Amino acid sequence: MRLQFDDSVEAFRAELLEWLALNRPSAETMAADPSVSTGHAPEWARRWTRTMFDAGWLVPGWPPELGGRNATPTQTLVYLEELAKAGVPRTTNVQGLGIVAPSIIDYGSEAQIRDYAMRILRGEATACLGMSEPDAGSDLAALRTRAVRDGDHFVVDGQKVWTSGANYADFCFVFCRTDPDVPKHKGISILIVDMDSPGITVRPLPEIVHPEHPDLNEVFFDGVQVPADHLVGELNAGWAMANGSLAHERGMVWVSAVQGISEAMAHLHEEAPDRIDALPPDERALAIDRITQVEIDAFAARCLGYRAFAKLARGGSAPEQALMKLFTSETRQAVAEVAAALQGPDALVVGGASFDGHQAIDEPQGTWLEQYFVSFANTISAGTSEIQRTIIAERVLGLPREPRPA
Amino acid sequence: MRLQFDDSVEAFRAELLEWLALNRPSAETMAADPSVSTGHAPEWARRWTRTMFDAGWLVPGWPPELGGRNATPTQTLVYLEELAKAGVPRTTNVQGLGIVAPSIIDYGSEAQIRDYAMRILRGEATACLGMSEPDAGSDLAALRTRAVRDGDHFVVDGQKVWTSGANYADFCFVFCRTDPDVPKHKGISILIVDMDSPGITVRPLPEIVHPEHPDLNEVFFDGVQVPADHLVGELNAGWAMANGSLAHERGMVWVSAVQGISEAMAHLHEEAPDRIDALPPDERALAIDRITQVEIDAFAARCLGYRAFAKLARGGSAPEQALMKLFTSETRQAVAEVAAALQGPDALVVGGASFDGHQAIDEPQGTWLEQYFVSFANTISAGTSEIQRTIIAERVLGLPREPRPA
Amino acid sequence: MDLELDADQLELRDHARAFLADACPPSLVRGVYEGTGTADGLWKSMVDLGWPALGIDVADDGLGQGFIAEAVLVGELGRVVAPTPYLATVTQLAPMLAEAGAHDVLARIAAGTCTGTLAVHETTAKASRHITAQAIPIGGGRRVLDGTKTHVLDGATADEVAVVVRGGPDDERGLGIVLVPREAFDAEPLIVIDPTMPLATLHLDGIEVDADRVLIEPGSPEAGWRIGLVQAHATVAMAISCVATCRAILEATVEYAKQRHQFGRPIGSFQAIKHRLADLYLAVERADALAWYAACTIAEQDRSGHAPMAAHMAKAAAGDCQRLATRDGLQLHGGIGFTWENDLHFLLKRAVTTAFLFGDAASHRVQLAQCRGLEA
Amino acid sequence: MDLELDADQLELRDHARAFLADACPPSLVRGVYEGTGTADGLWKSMVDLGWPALGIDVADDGLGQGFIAEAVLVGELGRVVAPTPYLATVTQLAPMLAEAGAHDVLARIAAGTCTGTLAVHETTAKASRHITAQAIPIGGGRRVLDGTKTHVLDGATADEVAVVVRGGPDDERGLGIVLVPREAFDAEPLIVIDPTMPLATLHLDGIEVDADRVLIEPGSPEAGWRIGLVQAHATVAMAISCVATCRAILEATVEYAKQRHQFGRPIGSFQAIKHRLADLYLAVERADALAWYAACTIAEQDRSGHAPMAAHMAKAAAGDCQRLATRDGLQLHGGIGFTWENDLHFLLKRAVTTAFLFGDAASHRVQLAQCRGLEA
Repeated sequence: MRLQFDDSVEAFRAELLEWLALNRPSAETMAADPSVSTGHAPEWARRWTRTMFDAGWLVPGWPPELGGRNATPTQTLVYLEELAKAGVPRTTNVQGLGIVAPSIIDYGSEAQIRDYAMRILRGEATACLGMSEPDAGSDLAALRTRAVRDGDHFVVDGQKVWTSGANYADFCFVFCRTDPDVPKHKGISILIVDMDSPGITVRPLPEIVHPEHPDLNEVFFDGVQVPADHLVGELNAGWAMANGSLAHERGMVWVSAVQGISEAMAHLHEEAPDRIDALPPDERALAIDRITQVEIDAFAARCLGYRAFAKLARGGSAPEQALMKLFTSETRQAVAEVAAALQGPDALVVGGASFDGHQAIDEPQGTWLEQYFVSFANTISAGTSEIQRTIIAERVLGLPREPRPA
Repeated sequence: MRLQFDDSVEAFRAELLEWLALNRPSAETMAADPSVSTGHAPEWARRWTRTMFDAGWLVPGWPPELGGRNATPTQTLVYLEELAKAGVPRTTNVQGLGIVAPSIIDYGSEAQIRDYAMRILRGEATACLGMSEPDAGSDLAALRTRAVRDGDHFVVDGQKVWTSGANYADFCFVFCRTDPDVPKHKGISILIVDMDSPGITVRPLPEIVHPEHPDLNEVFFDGVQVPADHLVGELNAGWAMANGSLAHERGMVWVSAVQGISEAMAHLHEEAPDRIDALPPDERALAIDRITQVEIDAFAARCLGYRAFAKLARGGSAPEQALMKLFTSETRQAVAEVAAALQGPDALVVGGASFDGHQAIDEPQGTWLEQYFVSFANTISAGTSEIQRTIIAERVLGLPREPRPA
Repeated sequence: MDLELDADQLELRDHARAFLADACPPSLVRGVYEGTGTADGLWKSMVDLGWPALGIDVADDGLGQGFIAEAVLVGELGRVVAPTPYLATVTQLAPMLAEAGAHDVLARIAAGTCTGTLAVHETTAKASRHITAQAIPIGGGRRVLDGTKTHVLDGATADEVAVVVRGGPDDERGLGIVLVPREAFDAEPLIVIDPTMPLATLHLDGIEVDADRVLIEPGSPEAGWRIGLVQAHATVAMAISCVATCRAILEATVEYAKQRHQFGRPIGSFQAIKHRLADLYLAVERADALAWYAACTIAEQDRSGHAPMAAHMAKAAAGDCQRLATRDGLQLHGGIGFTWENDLHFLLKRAVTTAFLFGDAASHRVQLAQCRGLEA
Repeated sequence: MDLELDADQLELRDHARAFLADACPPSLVRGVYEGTGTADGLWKSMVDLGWPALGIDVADDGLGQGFIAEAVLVGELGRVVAPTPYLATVTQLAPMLAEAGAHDVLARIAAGTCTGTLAVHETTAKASRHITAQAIPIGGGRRVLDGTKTHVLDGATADEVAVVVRGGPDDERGLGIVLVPREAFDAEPLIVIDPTMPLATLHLDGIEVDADRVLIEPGSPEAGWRIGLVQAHATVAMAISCVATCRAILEATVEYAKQRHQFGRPIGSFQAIKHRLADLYLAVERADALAWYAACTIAEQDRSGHAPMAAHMAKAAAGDCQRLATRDGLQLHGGIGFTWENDLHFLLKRAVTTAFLFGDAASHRVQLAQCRGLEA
């Protein structure tokens, strides 16, 4: 138990920072052509991905041929922290780089790796993740989108919803039901589907704030023909891969989540003195105390993250990730709520906020009140907070599962 | 919708206050011989019950022959409030007067009314309520204490627990299983059992604070012979009567609960200025705010009570009572918690508190911290707060019941 | 004490609810949000029904039904997020006119030919409850204004604005009220989260008002106290509106929880969801009971000093309730509630707006504590 | 940053846990509660194991294992509500002696022949964190004391008490420390909710101390800062103890929820119970992570000013966690936890005691805000 990293980690950090200073896209470059959806990679983003890939800084923990440098987990942690601190996105296509590419590399064929994963890694393509459905939001086993084998193709029919980035992505990682006759979680497979395939309709779903920049979509599949060799891994083995994919997503998501919280706290601390000064005396201590409460949460999130990381590095498991997902998403929400309350009626005024692009899922846009609303994306998606609590209760605390309904 | 009562209610209040001033037991009388259990009626308490009965002030809503004066519900409300404000208990045997006597009058035989209910009303006997069992705390339908008919007697075997006042009560209103072969809630009956019957063992359960003054007990029934005519109402109709009994308990319980909260708030407001003065400046506003939060709760409890009363008077139902039970018990707990926190480490010092008797279930004894611990009696007993929330969700909001386990 | 509506009030509520179901459907609110429609017709229908006149005294050409009836309508309008000048006109300007005995303008409000609002809040003030705007005497009873007001509800459209001012730069306690017509000042509309509650900043520098527009002379006996009563009135109305919106969120969320299935059962059958909704119900009931208690103190024109305390409790509880309703309403709706296409967000944004205007929960708790003599 | 125990520390923890399971069963705690037994033998065994020496520097005859090892034992003792002088002696007096370079007394502590405590809190102080007790110079480096300390842990039994004082009546900033032996003063034991954490009031008026017992000269350079570091040390230890007790409450409650059946199923299978326990787990983890982070700042003798802030966060989070643990632990145990016969209440009362000593959550949040420059 100690507060400092050892010298080799610090040397790694120094090398990264030096490289970043020379190669990163400037804030002006990014603002001039913002990413308007998590499936959208503007020109600068594509170049930046390629630059990182070539230098082995895209996925440092992977070998050089996959855009990495065989970094240790601790080095990867430092990498993610420093990138977040520098205010430069690792990617604008978070699910492509974070889930789809690793899943294809883990489970896909050589051709799939070459044609899809590597194109994501080189900044040539973006991907979206087709999991949620209208009647299967948090309940993947209930999904209904069907893929029926027909010669050398699958024919896909059905509907996905909440598909981030589908309005811009080049392809979709689609979870489909390929065997309707077995128990619900057993007949699921994953297909790679090109988004320009005939029969796909994408309907953007404007959000509660900033409806002019939709990122979520409904995706309709109507007799979409998908080559049979676009099946990822084994037929009907999608459930196990989903757990693998989610683990990819959740493994170190806390790093950017924690960094997002820190940045939000830094903004709040900037604003706080003037706002507090404007309050009647007896309200000041209350406002300060609310800020202090979230400040403690913010710091606790970082400490918890480091501890979860230490456990993960020693072979720990998913429940720690449930705790981090729950705590960071609720803390981010609380920071926005406290900051909006501090603004009082000024919080209601939203005209002044600019939109600087979907740079990372943990960076809600706009005013504090808008950020508060947007923050629910993180307490709802990828397993609601309610589901995280159930996971913690059952898998960490060992409480009995609910009896099956009669 | 208005804030004042009409003149007839105020005239009733004036008559009561005049009578109380002349007839009530003095604080000194009560303190000299405190009630040490809710089954214990000291000499002054027995006299006081009889005095109220004779004057028609014991149960004002009943006819004169039962200790009342046919008061309206609104008058009864005023009566309960004024009694609580005067700091004089209506009875020390809350469950006897509040549940057992009314239930016997509603469902019992003439002999039962004469020999048991009327003796409670005249201050000649006290009663306890035998519902909870070790494996049937909140779940009455799971009770196991058996009563088997044997000639002109029932033979009772089993165990009750959490039986308030059983260590002093003269008789017990025992819920027993009389038909083991029907669904759980169908085979339950109620027997009146004299506590000096052979085969009864009472084992007091000292509580988390003040273990020297136990009120809760385990009661063991080992082949206890109960005359068959001690069966209350119909055989196997106990479930329906239980709901009746509980309604008796819950109908206007909020009045004394709300008054208890008000008194606790008054104590807190007395202490507050000195305590706040002793705090460092920035902590003062936080302490004040915590007090203000419970003050609002306390006032809300009263408003909610009046509203529930208005609905009850117009034929409303039990769910309003679930809300009052939940809110008043949690508010009383919050007041104690806030007051203890205000005392800081002084809250840990318990030596100075005197014991002034179990005068009412809503008057926790001792220091604020002790009151906090004791307050859980009210969030646990008579249906835990968790059960109240489920009742509200299902009966008020109409949410679907949980599916039955397979 | 009777905190239930009587038969007449219940009938009014049911009538208003039925009328608004037709006259103010979510599509109308959406039109205002998206700039594709207006609610002018709704206001006209309300005027035709005599709603603005309802609570105004008969002597001022009103219907004399009192504040409870007015509050019933405020609640019904809050339920459906109605975009109307009712709240500002009837619960902010009108009580100020009544307190000042301004019969003519009151009669115009009753007739539906005048809308109005109350301008209290100032961004520039060091302390948000401290008033710095001034009305400086310039002879002949006339005054010239100096200052800026902001977050004024309907401030860019109201016909008449009652402005809380001081009598001059050195007049620390001398609060007063002047009435300024729309055409006299610059109003800067603010882009707000809830366009059905339009706010504006009013620039008042150099505006001259005649003696008859000084509704309450700054520094006159009990001026601060009288203005406080009107603020209590407006605050209670805002609390009623907020709680009604929160109840609509609760109802929408309960309905959704009954319909939405996950893991093979309605999500409302999961115990954790049930308990969250039970707690939300409790928060709504708590706030509602306090709001209607406070409404009674307004309706009965309580001048014992209890009305401001009741208003503080009501608005504090409304704020608490909004916090839970917004959070749980949005969270339990899942992704659906997160979309622009769903109507839920109209309710959420209205709830936040009414919770923040006229003081948030913490601010009212502090003021309540001060009434109780507790000050840090 | 690595916030997990290393292999040696884990071994120490497992060893301590196994030892205490035998040496400090609930029956021993019950004996102390009911006045029918003592824990003298437990302390003797701990001394035999070298526990008091564990964290003391080798130069002071200790084992030099540092604060993390010490904190591991504090946590294990907190888990079983052990009634021992460990906390006061090792985490309150010893760090003060180390800061002052008082080798002799430290060596006696390491040898297990001396117990001690730290006296900070004063009831009579206007502000609870303000020190009024004085040590007035009377020549020859000697001082005479004036004042009363209260809520002193083990104050009636400790062999040596380090007292936080001012140098004189006018010396607003001049904090210092004097060391007073047990036989010198009157100690008034307090009857407390948790008799395993005995508190006392110490009457210090007129006690004279020699120059060598002035551990930190009032007004000496950085005296206040150095005393603050020791208070941070003691505060973090109290937080570790509190969180460990809360974790024991969590574990007991989870275990009970698995065993206890109602409505035909274990109550732990009800979702609302699950979510309550998940939230409690989260509160325990949050407090635990902050406590161990703070422990690292103590162990690494951080003098950058971060240790006090870390201590404030740790104790604030411990207090939050205690509030939930006490409430949910007691509530979810139902009637069983309400009885004297069940062991749960030992944990509950210990948790409250450690949460309230050395500052509650609100107090530490205020102090943290002040470190951040936020002051009302």
